[in-house]
Amino acid sequence: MSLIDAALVIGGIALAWALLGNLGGMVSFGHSAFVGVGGYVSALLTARAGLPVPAGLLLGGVGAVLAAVVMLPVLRLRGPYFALAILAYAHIFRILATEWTSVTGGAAGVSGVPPLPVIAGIDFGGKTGAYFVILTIVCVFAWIYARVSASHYGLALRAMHDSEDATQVLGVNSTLLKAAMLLLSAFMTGVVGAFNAHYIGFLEPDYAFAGLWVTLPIVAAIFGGYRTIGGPLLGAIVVYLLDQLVFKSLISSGHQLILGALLVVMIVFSPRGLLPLLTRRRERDA
Amino acid sequence: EEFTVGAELPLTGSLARVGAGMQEGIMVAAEVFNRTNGKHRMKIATVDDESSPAKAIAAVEKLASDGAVAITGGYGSNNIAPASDAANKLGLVYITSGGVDENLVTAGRKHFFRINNTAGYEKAALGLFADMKVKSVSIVHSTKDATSSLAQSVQKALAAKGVKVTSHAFDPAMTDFKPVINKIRLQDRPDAVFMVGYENDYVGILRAARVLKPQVKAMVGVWSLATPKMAAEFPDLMPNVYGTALLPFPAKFTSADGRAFADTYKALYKKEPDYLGQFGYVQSMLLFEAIARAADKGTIRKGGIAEELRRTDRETLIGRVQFGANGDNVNFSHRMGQHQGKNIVIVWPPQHATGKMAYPAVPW
Amino acid sequence: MVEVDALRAGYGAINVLWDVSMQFAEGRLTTIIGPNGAGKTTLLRALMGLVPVGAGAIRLAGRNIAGTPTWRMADAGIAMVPEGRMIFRDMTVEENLIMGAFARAHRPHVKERLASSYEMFPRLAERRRQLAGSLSGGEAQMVAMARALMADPRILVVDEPSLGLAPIVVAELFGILARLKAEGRTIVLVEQNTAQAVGVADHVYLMQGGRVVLSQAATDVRLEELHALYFAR
Amino acid sequence: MLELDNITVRFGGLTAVDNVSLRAGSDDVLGLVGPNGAGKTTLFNAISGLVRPAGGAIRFGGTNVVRAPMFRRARLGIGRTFQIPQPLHGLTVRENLVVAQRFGAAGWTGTVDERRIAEVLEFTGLADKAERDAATGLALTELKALEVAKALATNPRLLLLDEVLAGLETAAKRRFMEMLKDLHARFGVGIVIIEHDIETIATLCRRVAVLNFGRLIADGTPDAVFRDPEVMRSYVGGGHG
Amino acid sequence: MLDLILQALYSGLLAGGSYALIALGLAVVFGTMRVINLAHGELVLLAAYAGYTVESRLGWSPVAAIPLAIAVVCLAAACVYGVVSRIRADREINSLIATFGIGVILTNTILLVWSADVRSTSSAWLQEAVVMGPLYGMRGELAFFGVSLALMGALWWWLAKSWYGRAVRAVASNRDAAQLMGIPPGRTELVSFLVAGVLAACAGVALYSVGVIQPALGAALTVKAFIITVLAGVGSIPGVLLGAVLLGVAEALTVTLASSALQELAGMGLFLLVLFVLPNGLFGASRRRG
Ligand SMILES: Nc1ncnc2c1ncn2[C@@H]1O[C@H](COP(=O)(O)OP(=O)(O)OP(=O)(O)O)[C@@H](O)[C@H]1O
Ligand SMILES: Nc1ncnc2c1ncn2[C@@H]1O[C@H](COP(=O)(O)OP(=O)(O)OP(=O)(O)O)[C@@H](O)[C@H]1O
Ligand SMILES: [Mg+2]
Ligand SMILES: [Mg+2]
Repeated sequence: MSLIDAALVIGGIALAWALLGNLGGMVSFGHSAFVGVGGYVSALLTARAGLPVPAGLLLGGVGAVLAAVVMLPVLRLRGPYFALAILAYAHIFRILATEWTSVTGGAAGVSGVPPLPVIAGIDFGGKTGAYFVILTIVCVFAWIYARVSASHYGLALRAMHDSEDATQVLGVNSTLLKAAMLLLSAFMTGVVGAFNAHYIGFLEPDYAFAGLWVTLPIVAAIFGGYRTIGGPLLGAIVVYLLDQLVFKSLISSGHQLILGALLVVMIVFSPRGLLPLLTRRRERDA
Repeated sequence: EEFTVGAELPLTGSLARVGAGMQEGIMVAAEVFNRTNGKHRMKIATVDDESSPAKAIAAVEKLASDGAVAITGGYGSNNIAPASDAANKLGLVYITSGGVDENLVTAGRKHFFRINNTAGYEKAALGLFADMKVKSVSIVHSTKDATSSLAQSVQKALAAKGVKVTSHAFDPAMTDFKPVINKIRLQDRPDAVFMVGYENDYVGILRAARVLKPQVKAMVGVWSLATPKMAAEFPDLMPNVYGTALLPFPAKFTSADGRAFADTYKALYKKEPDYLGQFGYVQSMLLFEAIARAADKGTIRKGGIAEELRRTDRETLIGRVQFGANGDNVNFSHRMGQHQGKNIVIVWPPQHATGKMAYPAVPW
Repeated sequence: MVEVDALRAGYGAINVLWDVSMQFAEGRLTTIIGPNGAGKTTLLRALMGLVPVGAGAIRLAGRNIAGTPTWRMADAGIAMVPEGRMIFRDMTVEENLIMGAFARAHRPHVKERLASSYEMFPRLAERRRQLAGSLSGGEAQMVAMARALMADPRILVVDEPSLGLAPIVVAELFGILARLKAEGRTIVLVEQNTAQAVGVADHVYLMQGGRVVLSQAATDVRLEELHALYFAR
Repeated sequence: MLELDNITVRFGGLTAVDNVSLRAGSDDVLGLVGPNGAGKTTLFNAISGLVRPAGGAIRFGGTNVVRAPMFRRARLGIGRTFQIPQPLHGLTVRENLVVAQRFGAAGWTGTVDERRIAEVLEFTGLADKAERDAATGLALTELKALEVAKALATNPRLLLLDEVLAGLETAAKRRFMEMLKDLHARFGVGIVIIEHDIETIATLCRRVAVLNFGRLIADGTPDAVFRDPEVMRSYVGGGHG
Repeated sequence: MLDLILQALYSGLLAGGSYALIALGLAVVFGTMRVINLAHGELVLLAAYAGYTVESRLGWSPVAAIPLAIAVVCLAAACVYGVVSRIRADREINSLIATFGIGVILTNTILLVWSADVRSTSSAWLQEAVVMGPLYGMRGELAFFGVSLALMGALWWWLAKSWYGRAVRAVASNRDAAQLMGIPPGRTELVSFLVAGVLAACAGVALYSVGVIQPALGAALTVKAFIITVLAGVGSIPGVLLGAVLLGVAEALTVTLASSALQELAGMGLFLLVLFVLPNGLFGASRRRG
């Protein structure tokens, strides 16, 4: 069960990442910044200031949005420049979390992060309860994503990828749209990061801002097909479970090797991901 | 009767090296235990936690569902905390030597045990400095959790004794230490440099120091420095360097336990045992014995293992072990060794010393 | 010299050319005209191997070259001035021109040919160190033309060279084409500027809807007739 | 409606547009001609906001827009085409127009006028290609038609057309010109058009402005301008007139 | 104080030389194919382990491992190209992911073959101090600084002046047009990968000779190389040198004047600063719009 929970956490981040990547046309290497900030904000507010955990989750998202506001200048950059600039921010946030000892507890981290509460007799801190919480979060996000994607804003966002000037002269305020996407994606990631902090019950800079928080979701999103909404989620679950249950038992130290190989094979033979591959099969069969 | 004992360890990721070292010790312990204890057998089930907290939780749960009666292993306080939490919830004993963070033992986990702690390292370092009678120390430490907390407490203790201390924290990504050493050389001018980091950090610091040759009298480090491996691989960096060491090298395993460990280790892994293996061995052996005793009393499923562990009082490769109410080893105090030629000589505490310390002396 | 035989080609599922047959005689200038979307560009691209050939043959001196990779065309002495200014945007004007003489045989002649290019298009000489990507539309078109000439091609394939050029340069361009023909080169020219194209041509093909609808010696062509054919869709 | 006062644009050491002042009203069909590299496209870029002039003022409908971002100018009613067509990638032809309609004409909020889109598609002859992928499924001339269509879909008050007629067959060109005249007459859209074909300019425009080396060297009726000796020498060449 | 600053500048300069060497291969492939090879750091690391193997098995100086390293790394680079060239759609992002996958494969292969132990050269010659007045350096650092400069010069010449180098840039700029010039695009791109491989091989041996390696290092190397490439501006070789030295000096000065814990912060801050002031990097050209 905790595997599924962890997979859904990855899936939630992958979804937020894909929202920015697919709609905003921005590949981010720095989503770990939002995971970390979201986690820290929620953990500190609940553990130190005694706020209730559900409020912490939301405020974690808000914290990530504030972090994203600081990052707004990166919107002037494109492609790899953007990807890397945002990664630089992630590193900076990590260093801040390490050095700002009085607030964050420094490298020792924050321990005793309160678990999700018991409400109406249901223990949301337990495996099953947490499962429903993260599942709900992810579903709500997927719904938001679908709504944005289907709207005209989604259309304009897609158009901007390769032809930003061309969209602007048509009256699209691309900077505002991109900023909105970045903030939305940051919010989603922050909430998931906050959830994870309460789920694990412990945070420290190296973990909260780990590169893992961006690589694994990217792999998942690409694997499932990041241009679809279900893709990142499906990708996260498949990748995570395959890796943890199958590959791990094949080679114990170095099982990511298979993951890497799978990724390469996938990109070469079905670059649009798993989900389109499956639906295409079905279409052909029908 | 056969029992499955879970080993939750980082075999990949940033902690892969230390994880593998501890695993060797665990395997040796199982081997030795199974050979000598006619009655019970221990089967080790290993799950890689990939140096990640979430996976450490999953690993513990997987081990529990596979029927493990207790968990040994764990590396890095950030992984151990959530993993031992999970074990605690499942009512499983979790024993480790991989995390020295104070919070691990103050969070009230009833089934948590560890055989080492910051205090033990601190004692050793302070003892050594006191014996050397140094007047000033420059501390160079990684900003990681274990290293910075150890560095801070040593700094406080030294300052309290009137030693002049300066401290330089560095990011784990740091590779070129020349600017730091140069600062030490020209500004701090200490009697000794205290390095708190990991192997790669030591190599970088010592290499920079070898180039800049600061006027210090000793280079002192902590874990994974005074090891035969370092001596073999970096013959020109290690001479006269101090570090924590459990045993001298060439090892003189005098106790029966020590000989059993060393022989089995060599048979299994075809190399000299290191401190990681020793810690892994000790923690696992104590656990196995507790399991065996609990099994005899039929209290395995009734929290008997934790109870038996709390009764532990025995001389081990790392000295006498007794667990306090919070699961911490109350007696833990490390020893300091010094690279002398190809050998490692224990120079502190005096009662365990195998030779005289060369002081003042530096590698260059 | 070059013969296109019952050629079919297109883009993926969309077929554009339907059994097109043409002959480009040695030392002559053949012009292909036709309304937009007739498939002229597609034909030239197929000739150069930039669009895969579905069926039919392209013969160069009797040998079928359909399916030959594009980059071998340069060795065969064929150069193209592509439509839509396919220049090297990240290289300077001069480097663009130098690339035109990439084939080993031409490398020793780079200097003299550069000089004659600059003589042909003085505007480019002013802009030689500028990145080609920042050129104006017309300047880029000049680069494409001059670059093709750097290879001193036996066969020159030109797709709408006058597009975006100022009238004064267009006049010069047709002068250049006439001179190239006089030097004995084989030229295939696609142009919308019908009057001027027919003026320099020896032979005229009219394409429509991916088919050849007229093939005439240039001297027999009457422009009004041609335009009437255009409208008869 | 559009007033340019002393506009200068520089790229490094190069002055691409040099102190140009020009007016264009909603009743104008203004031809902009000049040798290659004279700065015509750059002038368009300055008006629509792609490059920032080093000096001068751009007023549109009375307000100075020289600091306004591109999208705001578009919503004020400046529509433009690109010399090298820039379709919106990854969108179909119709979706291209939807974006233009939705954001250019209606602003940040509002609905899409489907009738207008159908009309524009019809107008530009793209109706049967509406569902094709704009970036990969069109020939060059179709891309140019799409450029015009996108600009039209934003309901502009002033259209800046950069060589949209170049490369069109004679018949298509004629049809296009009719369309432009119609647009001008019916919707009162002012038009500034860059074109190298003198005949086209002469039939379409009532006024012609000529740029050379970034400077405005003539502004007047086609007849007068194309007889100007400096224009003849720098632009038209000996063969004409 | 002056001594401290001088030494910091000097250390930064030397560090910059090795950073540049690491970044160069990435910059070549990025500049020529617009592909960011996220496995580049692992290629460098592979070469470093080749150096280790030669030193520990044969007892030779790691410098002697360069031919072996070149062979191994070029083979790996060719494989990377084999994968990248098969990517048709969305090349920019898909190649990012594919090379990331290859990086994971390489990291784990290194882990399996060489174990997670920390390695560094034991060659005393390379580690000998070279003292010039108040300035201290290591012989290995100085040697590879020279190598780095030489390789950079050669590379600059190759890309700017040689036919093959120009062809590489032409293919990057416009594949179809390059074919029309008679340039075989596939072979040309492969060459750029191989050149990157040679550079990575030298960088790896240098890394092993003056630094400390472990299997997890690859990703960090890639990031550093990437930062420098972006600082430099796409495809600019002098930019790589300047960017690398700037980074090295900024790091060293931060350690000297502030705290060594802020070293990475300084690098990242410098990176963002340059990007915001010069979005195309130090040497990048801005593109025409419209
Ligand atoms: N990349 C493409 N994908 C799909 N269809 C295409 C593509 N390029 C061109 N077409 C179609 O092929 C047909 C012929 O196009 P082509 O460019 O060959 O015409 P042309 O005769 O050169 O016209 P023009 O005078 O406009 O240049 C057109 O109907 C066009 O829509
Ligand atoms: N970004 C830029 N950097 C440097 N020079 C530029 C840039 N953009 C344009 N130029 C130069 O400015 C001059 C004017 O260019 P512009 O595109 O305005 O010419 P144009 O009048 O539209 O010409 P054409 O009729 O050939 O399209 C040209 O010489 C061009 O090379
Ligand atoms: Mg055409
Ligand atoms: Mg122009």
